[in-house]
Amino acid sequence: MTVQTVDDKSINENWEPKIIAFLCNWCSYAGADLAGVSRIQYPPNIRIVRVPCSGRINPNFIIKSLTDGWDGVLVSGCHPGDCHYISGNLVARRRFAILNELLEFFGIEPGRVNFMWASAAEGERFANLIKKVTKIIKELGPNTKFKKKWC
Amino acid sequence: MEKIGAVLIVGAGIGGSQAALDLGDAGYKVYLIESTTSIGGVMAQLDKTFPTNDCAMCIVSPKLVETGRHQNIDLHINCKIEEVSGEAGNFTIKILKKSLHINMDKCTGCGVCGQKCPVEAIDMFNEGLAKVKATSVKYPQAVPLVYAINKDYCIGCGVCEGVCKAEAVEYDLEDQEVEFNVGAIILAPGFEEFVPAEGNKYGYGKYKNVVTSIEFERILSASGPYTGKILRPSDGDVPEQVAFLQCIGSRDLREGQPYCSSVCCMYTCKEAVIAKEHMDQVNPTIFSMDVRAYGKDFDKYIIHAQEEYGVQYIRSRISSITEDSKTKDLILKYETEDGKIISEVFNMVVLAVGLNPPNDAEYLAEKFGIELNEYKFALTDVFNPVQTTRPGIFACGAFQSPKDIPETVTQASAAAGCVNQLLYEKTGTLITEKTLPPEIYVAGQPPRIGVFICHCGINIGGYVDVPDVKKYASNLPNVVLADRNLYTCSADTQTIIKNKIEEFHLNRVIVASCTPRTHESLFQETIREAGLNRYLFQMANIRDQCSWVHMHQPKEATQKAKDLVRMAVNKARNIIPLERIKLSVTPKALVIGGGITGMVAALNFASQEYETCLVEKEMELGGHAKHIYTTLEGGSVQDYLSDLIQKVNSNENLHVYTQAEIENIDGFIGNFKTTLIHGDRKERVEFDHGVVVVATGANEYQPKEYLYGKNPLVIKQSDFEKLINTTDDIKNKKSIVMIQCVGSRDEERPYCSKMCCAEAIKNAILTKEKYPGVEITILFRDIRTYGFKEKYYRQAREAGIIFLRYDEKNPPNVIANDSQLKVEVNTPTKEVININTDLLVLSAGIYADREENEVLAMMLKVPINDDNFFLEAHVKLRPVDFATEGIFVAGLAHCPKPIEDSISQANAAVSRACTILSKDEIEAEGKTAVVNMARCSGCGMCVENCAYNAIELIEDRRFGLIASINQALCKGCGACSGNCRCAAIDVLGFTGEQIYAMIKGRL
Amino acid sequence: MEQKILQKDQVGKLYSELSKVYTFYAPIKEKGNIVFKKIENPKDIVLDYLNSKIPPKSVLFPETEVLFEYKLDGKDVEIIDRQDLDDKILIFGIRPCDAYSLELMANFFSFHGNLKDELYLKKKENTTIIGMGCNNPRTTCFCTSVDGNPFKKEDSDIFLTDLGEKYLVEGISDKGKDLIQKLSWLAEAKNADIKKANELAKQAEESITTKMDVKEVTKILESSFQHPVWDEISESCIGCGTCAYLCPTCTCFDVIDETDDYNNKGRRIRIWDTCQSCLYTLEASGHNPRDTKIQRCRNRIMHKFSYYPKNYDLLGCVGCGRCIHLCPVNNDLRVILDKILKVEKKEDEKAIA
Amino acid sequence: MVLKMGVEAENQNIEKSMIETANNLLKNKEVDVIIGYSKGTVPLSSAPIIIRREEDTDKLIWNNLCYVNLAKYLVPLMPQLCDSEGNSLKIGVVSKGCVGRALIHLAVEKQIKLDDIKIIGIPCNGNINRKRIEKEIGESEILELSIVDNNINVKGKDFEQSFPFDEYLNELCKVCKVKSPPNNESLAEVCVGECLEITSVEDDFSDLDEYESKSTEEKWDYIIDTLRTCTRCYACREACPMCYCHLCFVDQNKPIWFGKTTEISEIITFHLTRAMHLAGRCVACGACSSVCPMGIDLNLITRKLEKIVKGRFNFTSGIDIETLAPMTTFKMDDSEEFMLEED
Repeated sequence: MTVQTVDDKSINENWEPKIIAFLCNWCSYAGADLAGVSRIQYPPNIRIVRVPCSGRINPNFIIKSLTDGWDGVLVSGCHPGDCHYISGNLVARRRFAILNELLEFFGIEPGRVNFMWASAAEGERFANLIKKVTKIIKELGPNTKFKKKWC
Repeated sequence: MEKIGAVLIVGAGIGGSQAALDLGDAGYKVYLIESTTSIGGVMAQLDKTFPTNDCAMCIVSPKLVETGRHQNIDLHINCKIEEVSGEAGNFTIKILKKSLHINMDKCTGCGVCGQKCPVEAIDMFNEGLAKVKATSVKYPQAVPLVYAINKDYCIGCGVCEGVCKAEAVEYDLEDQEVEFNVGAIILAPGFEEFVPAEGNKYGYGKYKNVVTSIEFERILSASGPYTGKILRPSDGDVPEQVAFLQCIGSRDLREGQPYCSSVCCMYTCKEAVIAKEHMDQVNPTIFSMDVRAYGKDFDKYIIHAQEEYGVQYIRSRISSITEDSKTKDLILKYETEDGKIISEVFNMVVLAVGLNPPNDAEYLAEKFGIELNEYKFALTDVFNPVQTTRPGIFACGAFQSPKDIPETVTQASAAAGCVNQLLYEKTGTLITEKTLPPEIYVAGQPPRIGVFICHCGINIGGYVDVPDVKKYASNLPNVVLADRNLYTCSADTQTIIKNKIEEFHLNRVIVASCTPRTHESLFQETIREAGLNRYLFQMANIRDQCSWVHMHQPKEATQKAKDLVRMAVNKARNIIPLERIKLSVTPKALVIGGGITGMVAALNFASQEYETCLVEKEMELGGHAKHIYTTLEGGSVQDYLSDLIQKVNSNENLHVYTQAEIENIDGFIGNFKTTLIHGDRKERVEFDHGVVVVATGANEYQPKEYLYGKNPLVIKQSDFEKLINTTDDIKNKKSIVMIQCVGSRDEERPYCSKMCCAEAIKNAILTKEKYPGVEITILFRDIRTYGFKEKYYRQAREAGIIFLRYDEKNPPNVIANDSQLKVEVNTPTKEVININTDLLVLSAGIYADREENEVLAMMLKVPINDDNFFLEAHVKLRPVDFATEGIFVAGLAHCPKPIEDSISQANAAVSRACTILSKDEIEAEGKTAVVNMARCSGCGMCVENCAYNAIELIEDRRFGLIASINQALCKGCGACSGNCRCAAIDVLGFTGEQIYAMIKGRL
Repeated sequence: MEQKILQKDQVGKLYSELSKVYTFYAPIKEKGNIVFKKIENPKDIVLDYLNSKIPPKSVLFPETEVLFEYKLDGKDVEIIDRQDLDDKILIFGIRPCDAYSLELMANFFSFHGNLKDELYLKKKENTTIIGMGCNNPRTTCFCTSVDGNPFKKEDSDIFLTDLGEKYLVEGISDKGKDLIQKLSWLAEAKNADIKKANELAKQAEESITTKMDVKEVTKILESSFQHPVWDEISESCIGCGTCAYLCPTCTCFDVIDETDDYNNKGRRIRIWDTCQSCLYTLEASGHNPRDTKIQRCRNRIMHKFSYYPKNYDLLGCVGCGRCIHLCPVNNDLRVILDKILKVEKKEDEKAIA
Repeated sequence: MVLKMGVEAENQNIEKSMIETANNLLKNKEVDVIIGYSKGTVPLSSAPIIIRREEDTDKLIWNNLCYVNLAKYLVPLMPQLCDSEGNSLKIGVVSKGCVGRALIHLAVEKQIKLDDIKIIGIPCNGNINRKRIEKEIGESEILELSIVDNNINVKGKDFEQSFPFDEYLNELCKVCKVKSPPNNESLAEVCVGECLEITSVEDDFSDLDEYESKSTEEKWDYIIDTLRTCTRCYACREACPMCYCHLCFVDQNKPIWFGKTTEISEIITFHLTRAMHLAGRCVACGACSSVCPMGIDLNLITRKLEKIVKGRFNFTSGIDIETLAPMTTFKMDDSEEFMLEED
């Protein structure tokens, strides 16, 4: 016997997107911390999940986030060449490239899932990109396509 | 006199930190002394590093955090050396710890004091381009993260004391003297950047848009004053034309700076590239004399900068700079190589300032009783550049001579390697191991989670409704306790956490506070002391990633904090105790290659009583050095070599195998097994060992150009060196021409062989000394006498040796002419100069043998680069390590370099290896990848994805071909798992189930 | 026996009357496939069809079915049972073989009355079946070999025969007869109609040429569990499970719990499963008693032709032929049964020799 | 002028030389068994067969209805193809282009050892789009299919209809560039029969243009419409030579990433994730579509996968055994145009 998730909370007028962000521990998560230390304000819509490396991010994480009802997904790793694990982000980049194309091919709005690089020194960039992602997803509206329905 | 198993390291930049980590890991007690308030030195200030354009902060900060919390490293900041006495093996040190006016033990680094401080001070970390408060921390990621009050600016208003809820502000805290004993000392105080004097000809200080390179570095930095935008200081406009001037305070007798600062050519090129990368409108132009891109992959970087980024190089030293008073633009006047005088307008000028010895060099020299050289850098041994004039005291990094980060890191490890050699019997004697209670058995029990929510003074509590979050958390499944604390990281809260674990039988602990990057290990230690496995811990980052970034949205911030806590609880319900697997270590070393590098490494191992096996493919030891007689600085290589061979042959811990070929190397860190065949009779030997040092060297290029091999008057530089040192054949020569860069910096081998310039100048000077009548002409592309070698370049010119530059695209033409040769040189001034010569000497480069290196690389599963040299784990910070643990590289196998660099690398490799060999067993990281054998179908994708060679396919009796992970090599990055289709690989600590649980935490 | 006539253009009328009382299921064409769906528009109904792609078992035993829902309130759990089990269902236009399959499934789901799958049985009880004779059986049909017949009426409550422009309507069960009574507007059937219907039935039965001694197969199977013939039978199988998914008598399902943490609720559902999947028998220990394709292929045949007869004294196959013409590797059940029958002969030959 | 050989004649030629090659292989003991196709018992079918004796080789056929990718039988290796000790027999596999590609890629993924295999190359002239013909015929039983004059003639009890061969091929066969198994130096020992010397495949993927020019919403509608009849039977997966995982992601628990119900989002996540897993691995054989009992055509996804890996990594799966598959490696300068940048 097995367990999985569904939900059917309806969307109200003051809808705010919920965005899940998978950040690599060494660059992007540190960049997010730096944004905090520098008190750079950004929209409170993201929830960060720390992973060791962008290479750890299996497409399952991203697709599951959508079926689970997150309105947007953000994936961020070290810039190419900066990877703490030498090449984890480069391995991941191919994976993300394919997933990104397939998502669009399947009719998922571009921007529902976003990929970026942010270094440990880029607090400002991190915050700017969070603002951008939040804006993109707000414009897209709630994630209705992939969200599992309580049928 | 008893030796002491402790080491003093002065200076906690990247060099000092590296040496401290090496020695700390090798079991020595390390006193790391830093004069400023945090560690990291200049590297922490840099934006990117060449030649990989790595983000400096990304790569250095994990190292600094590690240094900061290393059990064997005793870090003292804001310190001054008072007294040094004793001798090698046993020194007594007295230091003065200057007061920060904030109690380090209490300060949590929350930063409220700095925010509330009403006084602004100049931000020295940002080179004065920004402001900080009088109560501040050096930079946001500083280690240790402790605030300090700058008394020069402080007005004593007492605001900080009032706002500090941790009661850490102790305004009257006094300086403190500390005394301790150490067995050895490493000096790594770094350098001081050259500051153009007042009234300098570049207008620095007078014209706003003339900045130094280090200031420009801060401008480039995303965390710098302009958040990475390229703006000029006068008006904040984007400068389109930016001039970079090389050799400011270098190679300049008039400035009293005769030596070359070694790093400016590369960092300038990097700054130009990054500037272009950050803002495309920027057009960088670099004014230089010679482009000294002598390091590994440096030339490629320069070419790339020119071709991909359009960086302009102009070979000229500018004669004057004036400012357009209206536009604040700068007018540069200079003479081109073909003699034209040009006046050009730039929007901004960056001065590539050189590296000076540290300001307190003389003070340090006096206190430590060491000698300085003529430029006031540490005077060191010709062959061992980390050995100062006083035994037991070593110098490394820019204090020894100007150098870049990898060379600094190499020397730091080399110094540590020499300390190892000196103090090896005392390793492990002064470090204390904590006694911990046995771990409580929690497997299979339902989770009992305790959540501790931090107010962090007002940092969290001021924006997030902590009581509400607490109430929320207490209702979450499996949470048996939710508590809130003023500072969860304070010492008294640690006691509270421990008590609560006992009282509530907690078996999972969550702290909702700041970032795990800085605080996870502290809390892990706490729960471990309470008997819980340290992995039964989770953090929710509700400060750095919540309260601080949503300061104006308390409602949303509270909601987000709840979400984050819920996600952490969800994950915590799925975490399990992890074990750090212990692997035994065979305390023996294998060194491949019997040149100087290999012998130095082997001898260092052997003198530490590690049984060592030295393998040489030739009949006799000596390698490349057999053909070198002296160094440019005058050291006798042949004497050094014969002494070294004698020591190697007489060391009883050292087994030398000549005419040897390695048949196979199996195993992994700590546990290698090698089979080799050696000698005339091809005997087979098997050898167990814990580490491998690859010192296989490289070969001298056999020229195909310039009639070499066809005309007896054309010889190689090494042949010439032999002639001049052992015969008087040169006596009758009237004219000698040397051609540089033969087989270097061309299409096939696009790298610089680094030593040829020095070799040519060395031999030319010697010839001139012996036979003053001989006319010597050196045809070059760039003269790369970096560092103090510049002196000999000057000396050569003064001795009348002629230097003529030729263009890469237009190489000299050599025509045989009876008993003479005619050399046609096309100079950059478009003149053609004909030289009739009796002898043509070709400075042949260094090349690596692809086939040989490939065989070894396959055996060791380590990479080689495009130029067939071995590729280290990280170009900047792990220059002698391979990504595969337990294997190291040194010497010419790594890239072309002079003897002293090879020796440094050999000692560095030994130091890195000693961090393994000094232990009976090594602990693998608990958070590693694991294979679910029943799921794995052995497709092998993970094997290719793994950067550490930690995965191999094995044939399992039950499951067939499956992946198998070597826990000792796995770093837990999860690249394997991210690609695994059937989720056969999972990463402990970040398992699919745990991440799934977090995804489900959406509210 | 009441016999009436339904004009083809009256199907809409029938629908609008019955759909007031019943949830009305009938075959429709969806993306080229005939499937039984709840009818919203009677025009969608397709009665001129060979047989449905997905068997009508999906009406009473859908691919995905909620067993119950639950709600969490603090530490309390409230179970919410299915509320729709008393709804009246009507399956219209079902073929005799498939109608029979619903009976077989009812047998299975009651397991001699010892264990009852209330979900299926209650729905079955509330279901009225309007069957329809099979004028043109496929060449792959073999119902006559497995206790069936293209005009087998007893599994329907009402039975239709396609007479070209109209349907002959016969009440079979009491439930069916009652219903026909209510449909007072139906015209009376004429003798000619009845005669034509009988002729059609005869023709149809004769057109089925595949005849197999399935009783013999059952007998042989008892002693040939380890016979090498299974190697041969399973040789070309790729284990796709199409045969089982589209089999009207396959009843296997997997149970899944879904939780909705967000709304503090959850549900238990069941989904179709197949013994052709290697996971079907995979145990938590990692042991798999039916690890190989040979075992799985054998299980399907054994289940239909040996275990089911043993447990219920009925064959587990209705002869619809779906597994034959839809098998992607053409692993023809007729050939399989033939091979099994030859096992005996070979054994006999051996014995004689 | 060269007259184009008719499909019938082609089929005869293919069959003849295939049987001859198979015969020789068995005769010379180069192989122990041969996997090929035999005549089916129902129209529009063929039945995979294992031939063990020379005299049985005449059972082998080629008839444009040979849909199954025979590589499937080797992963996992069927017990019928092993000797008494469980070791692989020497197997000859009748290989159209996509079977050859599958075998080669399976060797790249270490699932089979080519030492034990002979690829019996045949110049495939395409598979008939059975699903399309069935759909067009509708609710009448097809009793006979034959190919005459490049037309597919279909006969039933009371109808007869003809379809042009070229148009009624599987969509993937229409654009197939690798009709025979690829052959090169490293495969010389493995390939017999008719193979294709090929190092790279050029393809403009213009067949995808129409779909790709749709708006995202239109794509979503199309995908929903295509996949909504999926019953989650996984026949596509079972027929796929690359789906050899011991435990498919969709069958896993702890955690169950994706649901197994017929709810539309769960159907789509299954197909999306499966597509993700086949990127750089799919050999475009079309077996998944051919076996789908609901007649779902997955060829667009197949083509897209090929396009992605060709466009991004210049890779075509199953062409040679030396090149690393795209997901196993990376390049520093892989394109990353999809990465978000600051405004």
